[in-house]
Amino acid sequence: MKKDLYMQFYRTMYKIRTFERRIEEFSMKGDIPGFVHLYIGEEAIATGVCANLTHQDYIQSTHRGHGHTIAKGAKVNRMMAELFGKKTGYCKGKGGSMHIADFSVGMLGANGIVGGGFTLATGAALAEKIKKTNNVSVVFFGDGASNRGTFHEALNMAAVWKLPVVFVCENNEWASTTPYLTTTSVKDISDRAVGYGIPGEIVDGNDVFAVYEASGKAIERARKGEGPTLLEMKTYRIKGHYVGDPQLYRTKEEVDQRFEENDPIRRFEDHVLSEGILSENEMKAIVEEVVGEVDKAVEFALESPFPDVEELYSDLYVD
Amino acid sequence: MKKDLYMQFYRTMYKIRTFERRIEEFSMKGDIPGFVHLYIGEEAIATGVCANLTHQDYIQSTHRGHGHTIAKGAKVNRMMAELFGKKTGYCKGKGGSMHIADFSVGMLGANGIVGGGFTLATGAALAEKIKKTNNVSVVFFGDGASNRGTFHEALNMAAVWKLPVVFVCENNEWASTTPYLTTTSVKDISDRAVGYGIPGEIVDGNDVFAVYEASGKAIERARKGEGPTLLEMKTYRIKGHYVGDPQLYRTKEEVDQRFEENDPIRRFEDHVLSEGILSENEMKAIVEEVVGEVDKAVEFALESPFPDVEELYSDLYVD
Amino acid sequence: MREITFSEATLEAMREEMKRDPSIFVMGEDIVRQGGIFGQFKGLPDEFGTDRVIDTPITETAIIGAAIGASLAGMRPVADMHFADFMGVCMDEIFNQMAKIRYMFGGQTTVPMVIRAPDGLIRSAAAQHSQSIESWFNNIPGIKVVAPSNPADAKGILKAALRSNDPIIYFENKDLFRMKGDVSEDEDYIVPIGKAKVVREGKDVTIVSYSIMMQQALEAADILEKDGYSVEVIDLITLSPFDEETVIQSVKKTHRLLIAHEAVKRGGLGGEVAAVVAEMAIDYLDAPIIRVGGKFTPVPFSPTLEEAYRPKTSEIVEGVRGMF
Amino acid sequence: MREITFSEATLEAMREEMKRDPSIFVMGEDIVRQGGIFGQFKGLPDEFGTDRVIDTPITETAIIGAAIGASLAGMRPVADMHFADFMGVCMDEIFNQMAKIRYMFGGQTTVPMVIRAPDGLIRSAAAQHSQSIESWFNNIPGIKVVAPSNPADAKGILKAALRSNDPIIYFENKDLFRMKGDVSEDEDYIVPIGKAKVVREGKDVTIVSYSIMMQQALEAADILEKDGYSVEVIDLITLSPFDEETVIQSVKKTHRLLIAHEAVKRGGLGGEVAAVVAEMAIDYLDAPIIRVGGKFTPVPFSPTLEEAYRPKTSEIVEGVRGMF
Ligand SMILES: Cc1ncc(C[n+]2csc(CCOP(=O)(O)OP(=O)(O)O)c2C)c(N)n1
Ligand SMILES: Cc1ncc(C[n+]2csc(CCOP(=O)(O)OP(=O)(O)O)c2C)c(N)n1
Ligand SMILES: [Mg+2]
Ligand SMILES: [Mg+2]
Repeated sequence: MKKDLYMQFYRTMYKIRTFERRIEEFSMKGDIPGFVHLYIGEEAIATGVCANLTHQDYIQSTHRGHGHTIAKGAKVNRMMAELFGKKTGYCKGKGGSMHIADFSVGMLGANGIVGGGFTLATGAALAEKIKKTNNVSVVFFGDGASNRGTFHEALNMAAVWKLPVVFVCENNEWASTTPYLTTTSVKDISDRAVGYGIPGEIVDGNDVFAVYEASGKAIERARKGEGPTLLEMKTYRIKGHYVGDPQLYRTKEEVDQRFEENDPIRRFEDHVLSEGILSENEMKAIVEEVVGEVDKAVEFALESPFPDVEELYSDLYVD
Repeated sequence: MKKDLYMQFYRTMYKIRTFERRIEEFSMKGDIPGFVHLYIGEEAIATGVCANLTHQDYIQSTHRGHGHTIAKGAKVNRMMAELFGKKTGYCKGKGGSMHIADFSVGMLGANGIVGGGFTLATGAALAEKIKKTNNVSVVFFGDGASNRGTFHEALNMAAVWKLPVVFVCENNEWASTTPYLTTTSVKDISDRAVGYGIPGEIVDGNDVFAVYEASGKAIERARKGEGPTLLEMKTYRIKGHYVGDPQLYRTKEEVDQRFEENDPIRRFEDHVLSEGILSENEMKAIVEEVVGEVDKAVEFALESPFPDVEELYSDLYVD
Repeated sequence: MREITFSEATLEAMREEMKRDPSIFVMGEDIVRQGGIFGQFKGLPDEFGTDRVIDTPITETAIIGAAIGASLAGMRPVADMHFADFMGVCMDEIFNQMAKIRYMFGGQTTVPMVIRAPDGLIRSAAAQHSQSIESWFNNIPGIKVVAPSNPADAKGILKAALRSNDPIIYFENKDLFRMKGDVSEDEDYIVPIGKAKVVREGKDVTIVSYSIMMQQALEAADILEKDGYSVEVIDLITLSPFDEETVIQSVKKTHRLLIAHEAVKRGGLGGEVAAVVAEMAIDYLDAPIIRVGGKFTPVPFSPTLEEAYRPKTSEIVEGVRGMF
Repeated sequence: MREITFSEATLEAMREEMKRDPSIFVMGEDIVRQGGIFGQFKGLPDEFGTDRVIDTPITETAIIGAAIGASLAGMRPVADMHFADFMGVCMDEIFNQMAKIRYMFGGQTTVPMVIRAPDGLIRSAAAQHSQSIESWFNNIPGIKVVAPSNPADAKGILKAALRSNDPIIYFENKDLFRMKGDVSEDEDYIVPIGKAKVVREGKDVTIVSYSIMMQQALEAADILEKDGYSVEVIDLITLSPFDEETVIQSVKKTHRLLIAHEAVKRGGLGGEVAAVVAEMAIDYLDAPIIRVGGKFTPVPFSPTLEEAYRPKTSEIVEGVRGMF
């Protein structure tokens, strides 16, 4: 049981990392159109949180959404095709990186609007409350997004109505080119929970076990009808804001050091090896499996056709 | 000195009360057009806060703005004329009750948009900071408004930039027909200060001395460049949400009892009498002066002409 | 058939559809204890409980955002805006989320929801409580916009909206709520979205209007009739995308067109109607296309100014007379 | 005169005006360390300090609200929107406060501020980062809207905006930022707000356009010239209220009108231009008024679809050919 879970952690984190590395490569070459924001270095968050969720639960994601999508159970081939703008992508090529989604697994979409997901996730939770299920809804958001008015409106609404929604802040210390403390009035964003009378907790966002546990508790609380929780996952943005960002606002040394000290995948590997939970071979097998899957996804994407021009007019209205 | 201040408190509170009673009367008769929201029972707040301000300081008000406007130093005759839609009103009849303003005394306007004033007041404070004056800006807002996203965005911005702005919540327990605890996730709205790393304080909003003192401290702090404060004035809405509100959502007994127990003007009178600060005669003189002023304002408003039709097209653009 | 008010007609539509379909719920400010500012939700809390009739905080952003989220989770939310003037608060949710979600996610989901937005002038409510902003949404693909002009249509098209799988904005004029009229009792009485109605046939000129301005349009038609002009009057009912065919057919017959709405004339919906006709049927036109609408100013408070702002029957009459 | 980019031209305007007038300051996201997404603020923090060049939180509502408040307190704020697509977030502040404050308070104050809003398609930025929403503001009295099409005008009209006492929305097309052109070095080089420019004279047809679509308009004019048509091209520059006189005079001469913009055709600004002409000069028209604009869908991501969405030179050419 525990071992299965650990293997799942590794598989998911490694799949995200591998996916993102390939995306970076293709995006730098100009093969992937549009803006691309990578999740490298933050894999433990999506992985740990989504391991507590079923496909009946919902997540709302951000512009940095590939990791959430993979962790929620989407297939990398249709994701890859979408990012390449192909007909076989999840959104038939209409969405791209900033609008990746797989509704069949409860992944309600990346969002190009920073802070756009708070109220949507709250609404999905409201629906489940009205329907009297015990499904929950989780919204991922950045430190930068935590300053938007939608944060406040959604947390207040969710708290008053005790909705089954968990607010997961990915505090990676940067909002685009801006260090978070220059635009955010509290060091610990979890402090803001006080303003809504709900629990707020700081979590080591690069420790998949800590993430799994803290979010598991919050999700359980939500399922039981006890209302929302605000979790702040402390992490760090390893890559530029978007692929191609010259990053003039920080040094390469700073980034390298933070990554070396705190790569969530390396930390996981060290831990499971030293505790003897997974063997080198077991991990190698996972790596091979995952790399193969992503390679196939690349092939699938490259071979897929672009959407037909008529596709422009479909999916606008139902009736 | 102290006596002057106390006389000013009484004059302002009584003027607001008298003004509002007359407005209620004319509004019920249908002589005053549009929506009218009365400040009766909340007079101590505007009075106590504005006693700390000069005409170089700014206030932003709400839909319930007559009291703030009077307390900031506007003339009741031009206010009255505005509420009647007359040419001689502050806004030439274009604004009415929900858009009463007197820029010459730093009263930057009532606002028909609940929560519309937070960011405007923050901007006025930003301007003063850039200009390196020590003027401050105060925004009044309701318990209902405290849930709007603009609250969050403004408090965060003001806190990060340490702007000279004071946020004054008038928690009158009702937002229109809704008891505040059914839509607000914290009992004490001042708790929300924690989320911005600024001081938050609960104040007895029906005690003009307490209001004066607490807001004085906050305003002083702002003037010194130490940043914003969130003050929560506990009060109670004595009248309907608007003139004509059938108030089916609460009993007359409840309201009467609250008013009897906690009328800010009666509390003031009892206090200054028992402390021997003002005599009955001194107070009577103030009452007469104020009632006379409001009577004259009514006359002025009634005698003033409506704006000419051509006035429709003026004041749209400057250039 | 019996006479009820516009407000009651919308209430009936809500009641019938909420009974039919448990996934419909309604939320907004001051609904539960007040029954809506215009009584348009009266009694719903008692009948359907406060799980399905919900008082919200004063947070239009969260109201619309939550409605969108709930619709993605299989519900059919109705979100009340209190006043259409407050739609600026949630404009991002309306145009970047609600309108685009189905399309940008490649048809993976639907967003069946209705925004109810009371609009228009009402005795001196002034600049922030009197607006008609329907034309903005005409430029936003992915939304449908309707605006009934009478109790019967109010019921029929609200029912259509509640059964639709597309996001719909339902503008209801504040002053129309108390209008009385015959309304069908048929529980399947539907006014189809996307179809305009020729409410009065004529040969000499076409007046296109909708919502409360239909009253002035019909009044003008009566006056003009006495002058000897035969006036055709079209009620658009659906404003976006509007029924181009019905308008064009009419203009091809009458050769003259006037469009009237309470919204500001400049940049109003009338421009789009005029442009479609100037593109599709210009050869049939025997006169300039005239638009009548609100003046190019915010809505002023004082009764004299508000009256000067308001588009009037006389402007329609003069406009038509000038065509001959 | 020397060749500089559109982005540099706006930077020059900012620099010159900020030197002239200490009440001008600029705020927005990612200005200080990045110099704006399109380099349009590069160097300003060094020159004017971070008191006057300010990085904000990601809070468009507070950015616009604070700009309004600062303008009431005597400053002249410039607020950068990052992408015009985010204007929905602060739409309430724009239309209920910024546009109305001077009017509804009876002229007691002015609201001198400029919103800079990069708009339009840029390589596959998709549904929420590609929009042109200028037509909404045409329906909102109290705002002026400008949209230059080249570096010279970009500088001249930004300077005019920075000196104006009215609130102005300055739409700058994202793809135009790298366009090069001759730009005046005169520190008082002003392009007046409210005036359109006839950038090419012709006799047979008028093409009205603005912003990036001016390139397609001029390209089409070249192609049509070879067919033997003499094409007049008007650059509106100011979109609201636009220069009706110049358009009408041109149509009276050419008798034919086509309007082209990148924004969605339906409900776009072209409708207003067409309607004004159909009201004021219909007797002069010898052909239908044709509009070319974005298709009625959200902007899709995939390059093939984005290209299908984009209004094209060939559509303008076909449109004009069809008039004869
Ligand atoms: C409403 C809105 N404003 C601005 C942007 C531009 N933008 C995109 S991502 C971003 C930074 C987001 O920072 P954060 O929320 O911390 O997320 P992170 O990128 O660090 O994951 C900004 C400013 C946007 N997409 N939406
Ligand atoms: C954005 C917005 N939403 C809704 C309204 C309608 N409205 C006007 S006043 C009010 C209640 C305000 O309550 P509160 O903020 O507590 O102020 P109070 O009236 O108690 O002084 C509401 C809902 C509005 N004017 N603006
Ligand atoms: Mg971040
Ligand atoms: Mg209140």
